[in-house]
Amino acid sequence: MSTTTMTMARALNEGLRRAMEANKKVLLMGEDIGKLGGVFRITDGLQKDFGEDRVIDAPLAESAIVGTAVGLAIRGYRTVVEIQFDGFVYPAFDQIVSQVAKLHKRTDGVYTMGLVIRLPFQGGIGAIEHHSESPEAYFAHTAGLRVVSCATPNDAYWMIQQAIEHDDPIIFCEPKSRYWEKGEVDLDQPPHGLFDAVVRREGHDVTMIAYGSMVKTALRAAEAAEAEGVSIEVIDARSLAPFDLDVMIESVTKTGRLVIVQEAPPTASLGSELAAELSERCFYSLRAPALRVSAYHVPYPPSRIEEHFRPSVDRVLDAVDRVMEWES
Amino acid sequence: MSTTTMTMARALNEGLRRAMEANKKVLLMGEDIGKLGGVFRITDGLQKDFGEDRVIDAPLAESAIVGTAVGLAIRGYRTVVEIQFDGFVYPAFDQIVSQVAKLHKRTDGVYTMGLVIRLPFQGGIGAIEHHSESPEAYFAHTAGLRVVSCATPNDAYWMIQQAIEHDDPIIFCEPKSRYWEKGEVDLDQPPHGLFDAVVRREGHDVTMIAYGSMVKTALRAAEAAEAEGVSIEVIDARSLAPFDLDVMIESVTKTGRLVIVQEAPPTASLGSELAAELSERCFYSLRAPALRVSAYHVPYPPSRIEEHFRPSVDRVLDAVDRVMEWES
Amino acid sequence: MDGDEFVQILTPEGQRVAHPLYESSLGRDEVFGLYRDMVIVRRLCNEATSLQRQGQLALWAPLQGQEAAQIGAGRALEANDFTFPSYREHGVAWCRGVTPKEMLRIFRAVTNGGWDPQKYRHSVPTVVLGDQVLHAVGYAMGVQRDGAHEAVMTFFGDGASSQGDVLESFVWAASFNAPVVFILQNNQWAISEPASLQARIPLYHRAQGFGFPGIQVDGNDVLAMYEVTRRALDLARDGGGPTLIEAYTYRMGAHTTSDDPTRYRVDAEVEIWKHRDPVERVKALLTREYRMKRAALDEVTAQAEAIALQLREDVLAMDAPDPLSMFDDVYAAPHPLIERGRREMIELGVSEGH
Amino acid sequence: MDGDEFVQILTPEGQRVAHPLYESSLGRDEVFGLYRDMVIVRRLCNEATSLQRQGQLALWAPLQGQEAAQIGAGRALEANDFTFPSYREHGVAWCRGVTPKEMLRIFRAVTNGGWDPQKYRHSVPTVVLGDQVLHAVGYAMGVQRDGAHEAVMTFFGDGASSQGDVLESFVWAASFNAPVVFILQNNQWAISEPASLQARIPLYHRAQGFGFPGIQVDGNDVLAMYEVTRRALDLARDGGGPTLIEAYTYRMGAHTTSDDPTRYRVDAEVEIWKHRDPVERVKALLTREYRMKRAALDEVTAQAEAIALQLREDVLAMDAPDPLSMFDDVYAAPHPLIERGRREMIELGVSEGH
Ligand SMILES: Cc1ncc(C[n+]2csc(CCOP(=O)(O)OP(=O)(O)O)c2C)c(N)n1
Ligand SMILES: Cc1ncc(C[n+]2csc(CCOP(=O)(O)OP(=O)(O)O)c2C)c(N)n1
Ligand SMILES: [Mg+2]
Ligand SMILES: [Mg+2]
Repeated sequence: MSTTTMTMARALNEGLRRAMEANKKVLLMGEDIGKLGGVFRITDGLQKDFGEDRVIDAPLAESAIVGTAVGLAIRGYRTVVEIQFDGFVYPAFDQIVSQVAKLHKRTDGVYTMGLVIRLPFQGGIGAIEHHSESPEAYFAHTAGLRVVSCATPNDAYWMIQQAIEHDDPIIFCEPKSRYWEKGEVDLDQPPHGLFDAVVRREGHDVTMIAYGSMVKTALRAAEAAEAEGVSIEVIDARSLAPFDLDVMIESVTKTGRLVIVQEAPPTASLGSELAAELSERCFYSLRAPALRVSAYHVPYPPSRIEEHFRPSVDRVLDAVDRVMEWES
Repeated sequence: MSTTTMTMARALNEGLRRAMEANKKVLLMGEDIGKLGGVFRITDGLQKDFGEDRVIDAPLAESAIVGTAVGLAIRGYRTVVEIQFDGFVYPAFDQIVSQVAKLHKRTDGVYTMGLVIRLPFQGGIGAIEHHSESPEAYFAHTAGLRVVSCATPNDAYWMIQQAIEHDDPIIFCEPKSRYWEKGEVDLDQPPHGLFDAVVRREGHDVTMIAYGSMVKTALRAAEAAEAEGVSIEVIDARSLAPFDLDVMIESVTKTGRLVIVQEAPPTASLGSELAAELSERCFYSLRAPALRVSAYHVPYPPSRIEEHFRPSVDRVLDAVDRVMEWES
Repeated sequence: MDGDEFVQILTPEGQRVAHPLYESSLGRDEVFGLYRDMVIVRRLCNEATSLQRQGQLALWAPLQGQEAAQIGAGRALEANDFTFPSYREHGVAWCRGVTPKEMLRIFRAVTNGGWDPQKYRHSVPTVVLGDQVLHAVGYAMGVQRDGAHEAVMTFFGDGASSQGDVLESFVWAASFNAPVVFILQNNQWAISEPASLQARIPLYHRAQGFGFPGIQVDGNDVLAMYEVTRRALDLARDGGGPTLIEAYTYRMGAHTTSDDPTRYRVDAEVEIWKHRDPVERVKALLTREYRMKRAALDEVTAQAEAIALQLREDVLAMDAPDPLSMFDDVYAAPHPLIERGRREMIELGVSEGH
Repeated sequence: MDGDEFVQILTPEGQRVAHPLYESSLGRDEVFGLYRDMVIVRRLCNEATSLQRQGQLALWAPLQGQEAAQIGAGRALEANDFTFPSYREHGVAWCRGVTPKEMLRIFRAVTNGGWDPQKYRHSVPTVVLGDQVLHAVGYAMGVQRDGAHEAVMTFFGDGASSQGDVLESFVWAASFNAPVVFILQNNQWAISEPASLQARIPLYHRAQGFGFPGIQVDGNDVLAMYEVTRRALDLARDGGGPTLIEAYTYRMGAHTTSDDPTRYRVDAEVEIWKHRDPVERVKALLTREYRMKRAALDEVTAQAEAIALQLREDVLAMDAPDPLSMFDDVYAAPHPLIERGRREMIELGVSEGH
């Protein structure tokens, strides 16, 4: 087993490189992804090595980026689209919802919509407005799409390759606040299937589900809770649509308590979906209501106060206290 | 009290007329809303009476329709935008999510985003693709917006006026399959506040929440259930964001059982939000898990089979059976 | 319509006229072929309209008046080219080999597509205005990357020309010099809105603002449509980049069978355009210049009749799909919510032939 | 740049040149005023850059090189006009009376806006490329309905010019003959992408394709910018409809303080543009033609210095907002989720001055 330590940004870069080497039909397209290597340098060096025909600097129009990627998919190419920041995906919403999500079905399976839309998402980097959004629920709600999110460099390296290989369109959510954190990457063997949820830490009192940036927050909360004698099982959802419910049901059945942590605003969110679904499926196991720790129902605030908007370890622990105190 | 019987389409037309008479700053804008009166004739006759400056036939570009309505709002106008069909709102998604929803906040309250986006939504009219969608969850998820839906001509008549008067931007969802159904309209007195949920039928065994087209489906199911001795309380949510939770909590606390009926696909939907929220708030009252009856997680099918996609009375009764049989 | 920039080589009266840049390359048989196509698609369209009136179709979008624009463009294509239509291009679909039966499936509401787009190299209808135009440009970028000698063609209307997606397509086609031909059928109306609401100068000018050629053609002149389109396709295949062709034509019928055009346009306008009928002028050419016999023309009518009859039979035999089919092909790979939905529907007792 | 269509009336060397359509209407004091504005906003911009380097700002988007484009356009406005900027128009904000302190609030990440847009008749920055351009057109439609003698101006970049929203704005402005002036600052770069990626012919041509005038101006010539803009504004106010002005200029600095332009452009290019500096040429004009004294120029420098110092002080004093303020003004009317969020935050012990 050959492992090496790298940042998530680097892992994505290496994963993209490997996918491009493996399949000549893989293209990258996005704003500033060529010479600049993208504003986060995820595509650093790839245009130099694979040429301008395969790493395409796009004019500034997100709808066109996605719309032409659809045309390329019809022609048999697999385009990995980079949306520069989460908040700039909305101009492409129509192409994503009405075309990317539906063309496979509309053509009775003739068109393969094998494209990946990379979305640096979530906040926590002190950016200005529109650079810190969590739009995953919009896509998870849309039949025909799949949504995944990586939380570690190893997952980043493998999930991007798995997503590119996969025949369905995938919204690939990258927690930008974790781009520069390092971790071990196993270059030989993918750790999990693309749509598997993973128990990141075992525990028996409370099940905590998180994804993207919040996995680390959840793990920190679990550590803090342990000091107070509460044992938290942390699940990294990884696949946001569909959810890997079996892993979650098993955990909740064991712990009887559930806290969901997300950076997105609460209403009709993935947290709502998990709470609804697991409250139904684990009706007799749950000893306290499923609680959601989300951002507030307000636009992403100026970043000087963003840490009051994003779920903090404190807020997560507060929810843990509440589920622990509910009966017992 | 002067009441009169009319269709929902007519009630909307009369409501718009009254709002335009009351306030000269009220404009209508949309595709084909002038001479044609809109494809559903909701604006029939209004351009003739209020002129082309106030009833504006728009070039075919939804982003521009909403974007210019934003500019008109900044200038002090109140524009009621007609999106021709639900499935054509997506090109305007960026303007709605990044501008309409956020400009009041961004300007510390200086800009009033008093605009109404009318959305003929849901299916059941035998239409081709993109004409039968239920996109309400996308908007409910977005902080800064409000979402409402009328289910009767009386509500249509009053809610459209209340929405136009309201200072926040409102996504106004009209159940197009009910446009031609008639009902009593009270021309003197609004029946409820714009954001109130309403108990349409009292019952004590099961609380059933629905909105738009599904209110009628829920009422039919309640009738059928009554024949079998099950008493269903039907709540018309009316306001989809925010929800009027108090009315719902009171009902669930009484009945101990909850079924939510919606035409939208299930994942991260309003049904998920209600199930999550009410499972939390009514944790001790619920005698069975909250069940959601939704469309399936597939694109809206060809309309020859749409009635297998939309929740039917049968499917709703099936859920009622399940919550009734859970313990008892 | 500004002088020479308006390409017409066959007048409404069926007279050939000289144009400085274009002349017809077609012989008698080929012109007769175009005539045959136009008569057939018009007949097919009429059959669909009556099928809709009889409750056999959910909707129909008639092409009447636009036969020359569609057949001229459609017959200029090579087999390997690829086309991205909107929802009214039955004439183009016909040229690509799509069967009338397949064309009507979407309008009978038994599918959201209708045919195998890779088999015919003709994409399924796109209902959201303008979306397909970006697909065409993207496909054309793929053709470039393959080094293939192919062109791509896409269709949209005067109304759709206002959509951001169409305009972004122009940006991209120009920047990447994509081998794509944009056919803008300006049929004067977008449902109830006149083309003058979308633009205050002729639409073909837009292309020039983006740096590629825009040409206005008499869209009711099948010979002109054929020649202009063929040259644009050649240009595209040879690396010359995109062209915008505005086919100046007219929607003789309603927008769709749900529409009532009497609410927004006057009969006199329709009358004027009747005199510019695309089929009649070719008929005049055939009988006058080529001295085509009545019998040959009648044979075409009979052939069209037979196709229409067959179509009617096919449509009546078209059953609603199995409700369970809504779960097919949503995803290419297994998906738990699909499995769950299928299971639930089966448990409800919904079965084949329901 | 095609000959006469490129409007320049002051050369990089500070020489006046004749243009067949435009000549400067400004006297010495007015030119001096423009010079003062440019010096001040450049100094202000430098101060912001160093504040960012010192960790006092989250980000800064420098305008250096674009002073003439912004001051020329900004000073051509009447008090009642309304402007819709993007994120780099500090020079325009200055002309509208926005204080430097207010301008920097968004970059200190203490607000997503920064000033009262109705007070200054200058909207808050728009970060999503192109969105504000539609707002300008809508606002202009309101001006028309009010029968007001006002014009609207909006700014966007060469990169943003590819966005559907900008292109749809052209459609609408043309169709409604809206009193709007589009200022396209072509500063040659959209972050790392050269303007040639967005368009293969000069951008101002686009307007002509939509049926309204497009003009290319030396965006580093403040006199030309002023005259061309003023005439376009007059045209708009008088019912003559929209104009697109392409200010051909250069972004001398980085895209933002987060950017590293050495990755994508060569120094030689920057050097060339240094010779076209917008401030230097006015200085040359002032000293040569108007024989302006050194002392007067120095006074401007001193004034700019004082403003910069004050700005620094103001920025350092700018505290993070109360976290609870995130719940203010999300909605105009009470909203239960806002009340709930506020309550939850208070319960967490977050308070003023945190
Ligand atoms: C994005 C979008 N908005 C609205 C519609 C509804 N609609 C369908 S056809 C049509 C008119 C289109 O006119 P045009 O582009 O001229 O094509 P034509 O129907 O004349 O062939 C409209 C508004 C749609 N299909 N898509
Ligand atoms: C819709 C959207 N996509 C992407 C971005 C990210 N972005 C910010 S500025 C910029 C470049 C804009 O270039 P240009 O329009 O030329 O303006 P300039 O920065 O040169 O003034 C990009 C890509 C954005 N803000 N909005
Ligand atoms: Mg048309
Ligand atoms: Mg630029």
